[in-house]
Amino acid sequence: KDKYRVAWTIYVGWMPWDYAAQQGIVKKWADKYGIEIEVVQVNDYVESINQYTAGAFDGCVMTNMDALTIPAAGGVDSTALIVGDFSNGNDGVVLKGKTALKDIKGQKVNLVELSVSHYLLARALETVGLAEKDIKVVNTSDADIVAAYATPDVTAAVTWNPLLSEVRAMPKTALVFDSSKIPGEIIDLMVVNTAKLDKNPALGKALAGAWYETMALMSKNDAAGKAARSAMAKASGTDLAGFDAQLASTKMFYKPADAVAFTTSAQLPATMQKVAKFSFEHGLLGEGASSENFIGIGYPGGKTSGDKSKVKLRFTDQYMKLAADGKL
Amino acid sequence: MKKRVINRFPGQGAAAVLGLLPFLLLLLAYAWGSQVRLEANPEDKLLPAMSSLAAAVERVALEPNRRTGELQLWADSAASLQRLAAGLAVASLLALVTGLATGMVPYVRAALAPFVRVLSMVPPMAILPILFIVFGLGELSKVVLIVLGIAPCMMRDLQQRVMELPSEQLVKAQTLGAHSGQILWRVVLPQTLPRLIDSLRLNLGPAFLFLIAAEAIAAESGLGYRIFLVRRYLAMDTILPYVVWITLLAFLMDLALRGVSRWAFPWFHQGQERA
Amino acid sequence: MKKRVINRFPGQGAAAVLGLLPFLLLLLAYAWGSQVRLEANPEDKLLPAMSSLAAAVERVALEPNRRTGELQLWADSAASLQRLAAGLAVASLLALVTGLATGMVPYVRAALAPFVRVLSMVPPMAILPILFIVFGLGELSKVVLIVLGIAPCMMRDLQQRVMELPSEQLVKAQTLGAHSGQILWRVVLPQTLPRLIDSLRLNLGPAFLFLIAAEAIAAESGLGYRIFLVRRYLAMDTILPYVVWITLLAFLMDLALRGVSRWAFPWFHQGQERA
Amino acid sequence: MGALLEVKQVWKEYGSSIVLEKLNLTVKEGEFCTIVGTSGCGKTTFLRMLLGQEGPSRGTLLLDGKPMPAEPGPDRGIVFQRYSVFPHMSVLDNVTFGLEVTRSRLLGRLFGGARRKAREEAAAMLAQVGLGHALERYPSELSGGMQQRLAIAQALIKKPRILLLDEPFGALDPGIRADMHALVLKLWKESGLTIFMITHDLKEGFKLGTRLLVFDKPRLDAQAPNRYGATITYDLAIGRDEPALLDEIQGAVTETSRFIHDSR
Amino acid sequence: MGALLEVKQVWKEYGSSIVLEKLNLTVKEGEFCTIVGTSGCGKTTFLRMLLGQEGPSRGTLLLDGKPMPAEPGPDRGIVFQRYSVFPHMSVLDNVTFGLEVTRSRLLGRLFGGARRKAREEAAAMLAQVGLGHALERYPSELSGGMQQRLAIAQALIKKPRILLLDEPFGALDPGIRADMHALVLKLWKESGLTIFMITHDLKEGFKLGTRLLVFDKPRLDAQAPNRYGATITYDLAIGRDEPALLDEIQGAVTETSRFIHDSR
Ligand SMILES: Nc1ncnc2c1ncn2[C@@H]1O[C@H](COP(=O)(O)OP(=O)(O)OP(=O)(O)O)[C@@H](O)[C@H]1O
Ligand SMILES: Nc1ncnc2c1ncn2[C@@H]1O[C@H](COP(=O)(O)OP(=O)(O)OP(=O)(O)O)[C@@H](O)[C@H]1O
Ligand SMILES: [Mg+2]
Ligand SMILES: [Mg+2]
Repeated sequence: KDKYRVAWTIYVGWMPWDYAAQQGIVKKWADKYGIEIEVVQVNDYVESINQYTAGAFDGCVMTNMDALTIPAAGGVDSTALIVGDFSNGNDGVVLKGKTALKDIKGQKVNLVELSVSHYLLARALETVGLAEKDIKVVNTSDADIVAAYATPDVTAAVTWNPLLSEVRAMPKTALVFDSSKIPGEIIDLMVVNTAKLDKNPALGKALAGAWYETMALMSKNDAAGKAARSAMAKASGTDLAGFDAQLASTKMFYKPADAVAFTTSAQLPATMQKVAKFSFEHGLLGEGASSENFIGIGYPGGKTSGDKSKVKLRFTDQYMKLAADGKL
Repeated sequence: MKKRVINRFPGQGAAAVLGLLPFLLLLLAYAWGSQVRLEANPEDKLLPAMSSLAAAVERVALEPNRRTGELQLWADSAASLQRLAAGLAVASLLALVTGLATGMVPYVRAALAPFVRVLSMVPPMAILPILFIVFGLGELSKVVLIVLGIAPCMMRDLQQRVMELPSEQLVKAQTLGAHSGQILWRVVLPQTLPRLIDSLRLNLGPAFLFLIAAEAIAAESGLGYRIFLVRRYLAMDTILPYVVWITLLAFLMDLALRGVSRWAFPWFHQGQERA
Repeated sequence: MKKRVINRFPGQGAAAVLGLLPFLLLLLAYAWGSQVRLEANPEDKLLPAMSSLAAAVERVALEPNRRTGELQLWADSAASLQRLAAGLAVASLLALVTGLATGMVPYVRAALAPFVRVLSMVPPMAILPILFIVFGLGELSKVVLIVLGIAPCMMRDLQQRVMELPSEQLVKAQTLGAHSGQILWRVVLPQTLPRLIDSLRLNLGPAFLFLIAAEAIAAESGLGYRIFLVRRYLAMDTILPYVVWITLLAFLMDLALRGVSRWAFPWFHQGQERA
Repeated sequence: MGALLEVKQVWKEYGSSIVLEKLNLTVKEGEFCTIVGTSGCGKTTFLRMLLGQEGPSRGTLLLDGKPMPAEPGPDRGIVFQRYSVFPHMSVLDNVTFGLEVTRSRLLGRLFGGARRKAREEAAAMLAQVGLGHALERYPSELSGGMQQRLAIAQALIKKPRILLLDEPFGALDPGIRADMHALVLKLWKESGLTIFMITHDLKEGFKLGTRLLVFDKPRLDAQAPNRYGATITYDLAIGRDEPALLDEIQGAVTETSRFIHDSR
Repeated sequence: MGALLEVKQVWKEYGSSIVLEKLNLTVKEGEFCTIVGTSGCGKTTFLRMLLGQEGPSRGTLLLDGKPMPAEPGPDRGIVFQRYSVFPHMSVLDNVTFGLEVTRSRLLGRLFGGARRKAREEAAAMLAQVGLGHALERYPSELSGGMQQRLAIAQALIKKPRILLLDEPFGALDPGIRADMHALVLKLWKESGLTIFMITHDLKEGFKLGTRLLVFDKPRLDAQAPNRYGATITYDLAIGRDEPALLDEIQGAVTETSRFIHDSR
């Protein structure tokens, strides 16, 4: 029996993994395909990806940008097995005492440097004709950004939910930009090791099966759906109302068909180009990277972007399609 | 007659009152600060009112968690204390073995002492990523962080303590015909144990620190895990009781270790009181 | 004739070779591990080859950063060392004042010693949010974290050291007509200074720890900042040299403090060597 | 001239253990009292009472007819067996210190001419005890005998009325000890000091003192060794050699000593 | 019967400082050698050479005609001034230890009947030194004199051929010391041991020894006090009281002592 370990961290779009594991949904699907899957919670997001990259996990939840800059740039051939959602307001830029994005000029901005927050900020600045040199970035750990924002020193911040909602609740705070303005660019994925997946596709099938069973369960507004969401809310440290509010700013792909459509759309390669450019400019592709095309990215149907001979991040619709077609 | 301040001693009662004073002042300062902030913003989470703290304590300590059915505070404490105990035990054992070897055997000392000295300067936090990768994210890596954090200092400390044993004793044991092993086992080891407890007491604080740091990064339960989990929401009503609880635990462990040492090694403490 | 191992001492040369051995072994183990991993995955970032490490060192130490134009390692070191120096200075001052007061004046001791003892058990990491709010996010809060992390232990330590001064000296000073202030200033303080340096040396490790923790949480530069930043893309080729560099810095600071103490307080060290 | 020191029916107890009981003594200015007695019988405790570090549990202690001050002061100098000098000061500074603290109440430090003058006085004092050649050394660079000379110089610079010596030569080797005896006798004769000196060595007591005080427990109770305290069992004016008496005292003291140490 | 110990032209140097020079000595089994000399003149160093802790820089040291072993061993027992006993063992265990380590080479611990027997032997030894009533106490609960008795019992249980004593009674008060003298003499007479005992007290040396060795520096150089080492300047068979000789030795030793300590 093959054994696999996948890691997850607390984030609205990933809470279903915890629920699926707690409720035995993952075990059910793993049993069906004759494998074992251990779902491990990691407190620190970056650490979970590092662990995955180093080989401690066979799968891990992460955003599209981190999938490119950490495992792919680290030479670990990775497959984006499930495209769970994209952020549709879940990440945002907030200002204290100001209400317009262009007022950010000259300020210190607290955010998790080199994360999707950083990317969001760069995209936001573009929209008002500013560049990163017009502001000063202060690296702030996600666990402390709420406390940091409560201090007078901090006047601007970029963060994600549930931290964003905490921050927005503070006095004199305005949300001046959020990810709903760049829909589909910040994507939350379940990424698995390509070699492991190729060796035993049962891993992909079991994970996809468990995921979409959970999706179906939680998307309903009946008692069972509410109970599921309440459990996820509790596990992420909030209540049902708070969790639903976070879901509202998340474009969940509850139906596998929607996810397939998104993954096969032309927007995805374009988004990934932007992400690669940002990553390269910030040195995230490693010191050996000569251009933003240094790493190849594969898409459904054999399309690629970047260096074709070095495809390390692969988007696939294969397993989501099986789910959509009810073949799991 | 007026005495110099260095010659004036408070009575027992006065000393007790004086000792409580700073704690009371802190409490008052907190209550005042909390009130000021809450008046300005009733939703303020930073300095919750005493009543909210009490409610939070009740919730975490007495009400079963809805999801897991556990009493959260006790489950967290149990998880953390297990890790801590494992870390302390391994560190003590390592320190004892290394301390005895480097303290007693000149060749081993020449080989290991410089390395241990450098090792004790390595900031363990900085190599956390490596630790997690080598030892995984399970209980092991947390224990290893604690061990890595405190063992080098304890090793150096114990080596020092072993070397401080009067050389007269070692000579004496040799003139009684003991070989190195017997000297280790019957003369040096028993005298090192109470010193090990001393060293352990000194390193309790750092051990808690590393425990919390490790739990902050990867854990599913534990005191540090909880603090970092709820820190995202600035839930000071949970954090503050946890901090007080951790402090209390550290304090009690320190007391307990001292008690154990006094009970198990009376000769050590008699000697100390004389000196 | 065969001697007991405890009686066999290595010569100077042998001792030096033995002392280097563990370092060499570590280096070899690293090189081997690195090679194994790189053969499996040439892009592996966890244990970069020696050559990559060298390249990274060159890059961070000698080439201006593309974005900021600074020499990264030196800029980071300068930022961190400033914070560290400020933290150590404040902690030393606090420890000196409190240690002298609690060590010498029984009433102050009764009032403060229990509080300091409890304070030294509080895990400072856990109360970071409060620190932020009170001291802001700037340099101050980082310095405060260092101070909060090491000052309570140093205070206890110095109190202990002051109380260990032979009471004969204090009596003698009184029979020479000195008042409390003069005894403090001329008898106790000068003898406490070398002990303060000792205490500072012991607390260098923890101070670096808190520095790194503070920089990991919110900073724009610094050694801890860099380590936690590049951890994002698992750039061990940067992290490892930084860790070695921090260790070296700590080591050098320790040596320097010892040197200063020997130079400024020869009487203290003569006494020690005798004892 | 009245009595310098009067001890009247003094008891000293620590909790339930009685250290000294029914102590009576009158000492005139200029006497040299040597105190002997077995270890633990309260000699140091008595000295601490003279210093003012301890008060009597019962009875009165008068200095010049007035109650003994409750603190050490510059009228009563002291030399301990060890730790009497300041290790962080040079020999000269150790002695100058006593002058500085009274001449500069605020800072405890003199400057300029005042400093020079104080240092000259101190150097003269040091020359008297034979340390004129070691002014700039630290105490840790001195032998035990030189350290004790320094401690004596340090005490004498304050011109105390009473000098208390607690086994000052206990740690010295016999040859050096004889030199120190000569020194102390010389200083005592020159200055007219009143000296109390504790010694373990009965012969030393006989040789130096004008008066020998023997502290001993007159009653021994094997069940409760601390039930009865020590008191002054012999109080002799000396000046002659009395070998028989010496033996008698030695015998009595030794017996107490054996008793105390075996019944611990 | 040949000589037990032969010291032939032994020098001991540490770096450039010469501690002992041209030492010659032959000691027969059963002698009681007392060693006196001023502080720092190498008495302890000589004892360390007899122990085997130090080798001579030049010359030879023969025990029973064979080179001195390079390590301490059970044929040469030792009692130091302090730290001679194991603080973590009861009085009885302190003495039993010596039997256990040879009878149980692996564990250093005896069990059952063997243990009972060893404890009985140890108890008998302790009774001989007058500690029969204190078997279960820890050393910290004993007075100084009792601790030294214990240290002696501990050494004697191994039936060493040579017993080395380094100022064993230096820290004891004079009454207790006299008792210890009686004890040592008794044990020596009963056992036929060879004893080397260092003392600071010349009288003690005269009283106890059959032979007195005086360590002294025959040449003094004020410019370089460590240029010349000490050697044995007097080697006397004793058994009579010789007050004039005692004074002569005392004088010579004191002079060296003054010289060394003032030129430091
Ligand atoms: N602060 C104290 N509290 C309780 N007991 C004390 C205290 N100080 C001294 N003692 C006891 O008083 C007794 C006398 O002690 P002291 O030091 O005066 O003896 P001593 O004659 O000077 O002995 P030694 O010759 O050993 O110096 C001892 O039994 C000691 O334990
Ligand atoms: N390991 C060593 N290295 C260098 N010098 C040493 C060493 N051991 C002893 N000495 C020196 O040798 C000299 C003799 O020392 P030793 O201890 O033998 O004297 P001692 O006669 O026993 O004196 P005391 O009466 O004070 O015990 C001293 O000057 C000492 O400093
Ligand atoms: Mg005394
Ligand atoms: Mg000696």
